[in-house]
Amino acid sequence: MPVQLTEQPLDVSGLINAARRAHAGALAVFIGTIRDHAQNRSVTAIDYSAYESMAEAVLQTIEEECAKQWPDVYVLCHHRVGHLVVGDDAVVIVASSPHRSEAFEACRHVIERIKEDCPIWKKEWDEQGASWVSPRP
Amino acid sequence: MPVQLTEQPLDVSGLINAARRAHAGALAVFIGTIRDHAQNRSVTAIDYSAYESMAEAVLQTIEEECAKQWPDVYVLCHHRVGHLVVGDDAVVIVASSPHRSEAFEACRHVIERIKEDCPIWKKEWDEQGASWVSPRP
Amino acid sequence: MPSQITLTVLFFASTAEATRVKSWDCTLDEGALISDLSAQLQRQFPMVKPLLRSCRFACNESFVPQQHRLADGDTVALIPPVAGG
Amino acid sequence: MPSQITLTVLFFASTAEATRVKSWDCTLDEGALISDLSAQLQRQFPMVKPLLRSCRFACNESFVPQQHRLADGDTVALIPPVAGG
Repeated sequence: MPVQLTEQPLDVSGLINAARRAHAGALAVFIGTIRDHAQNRSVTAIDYSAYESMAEAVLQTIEEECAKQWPDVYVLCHHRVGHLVVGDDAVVIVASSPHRSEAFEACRHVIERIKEDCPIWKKEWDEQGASWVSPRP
Repeated sequence: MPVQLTEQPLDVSGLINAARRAHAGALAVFIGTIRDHAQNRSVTAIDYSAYESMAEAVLQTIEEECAKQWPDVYVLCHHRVGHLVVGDDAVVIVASSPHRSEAFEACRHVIERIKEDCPIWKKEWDEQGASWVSPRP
Repeated sequence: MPSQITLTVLFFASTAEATRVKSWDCTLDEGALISDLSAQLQRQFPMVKPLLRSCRFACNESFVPQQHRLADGDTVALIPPVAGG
Repeated sequence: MPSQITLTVLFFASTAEATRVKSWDCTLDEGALISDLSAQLQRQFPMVKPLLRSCRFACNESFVPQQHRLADGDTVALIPPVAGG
């Protein structure tokens, strides 16, 4: 599946290899991982939840936006949901293209659009407990 | 080695994992691969050669440029030399950062600067024979 | 008496925690807009009121504005600030 | 008679194919610039002349302009258009 929500650990190599095309000399990849802090608090884990059917529909829309804007680019995007710990990968985006500019631009577009519109939420765990993350206050 | 020329196949996963940092939630990756055509000619293989000591020095300089411009970004770059066939990876660049903008920008900077100044050459093979590639005519 | 429409309203993340339900069936007059549903939600779930300001609405999995006219059978979701990636 | 300097000149890729050597030891007058070396190269290797226009020079692994003054023991490389990545 080009775009997908999954509870399974993301297979970075598998996705990169799945995006390879003989005519595409450029692959741009973005990996979003769980880091050990946020806004100066230390983070131990994050629970990702989603409105799953809509999240996949939004990912599909984003992919169509890429196909329209960069017809030569092939995009894959898998996003994980469930309980993730520091170091786990939350999202992997791969864009392959004959030219590197388009690959970078499409890859960047996908992550920016996910952060805007994809109905996925995270609850961050630290020593005090858990709280919902609101990046758009 | 953060920057390196090598005759060995590039280990994409190994490089990505080597760039992971607990405080860095964003990884941007660029992979340049051998594609099956160039300027409408079909390509079967490419011989990469380099002024190796200078090429590594230039990669080192590029890394220092990144460290200066994006102090939070950690950059790895391995470039292959020797006989490569379609589908082989010629260069892998990984930039990890607490923030995605910097990761993308540093990753892009490295590949652009390699293409400007890194003394690496390629001889493309097609059915007619081999010819040197001159991207800056 | 005007005819009525029935909607399914979905709650997620912070709004599901506030309402303590994931889904709620709601009846509104035909011609109701998202803004009417929003008023109804505030009556039914007062604890969701402070969250509503930062939420968006999706109707049948697409974001819609307050002026969007609802239809019988629609699935409407209250979307708190998203945090994917 | 002015004193002289000795340089090692390296050739790569298309220029190495043209000269059929990878390295050449060259003697120039003290105070010589890259432009003087370039003139000397064209005399010694006429076949490299058409390539020189698109080449850059590196001295001790750094790019240098035509006005760069050479020193005894320098390693100078003729750098054809690069094509990494």
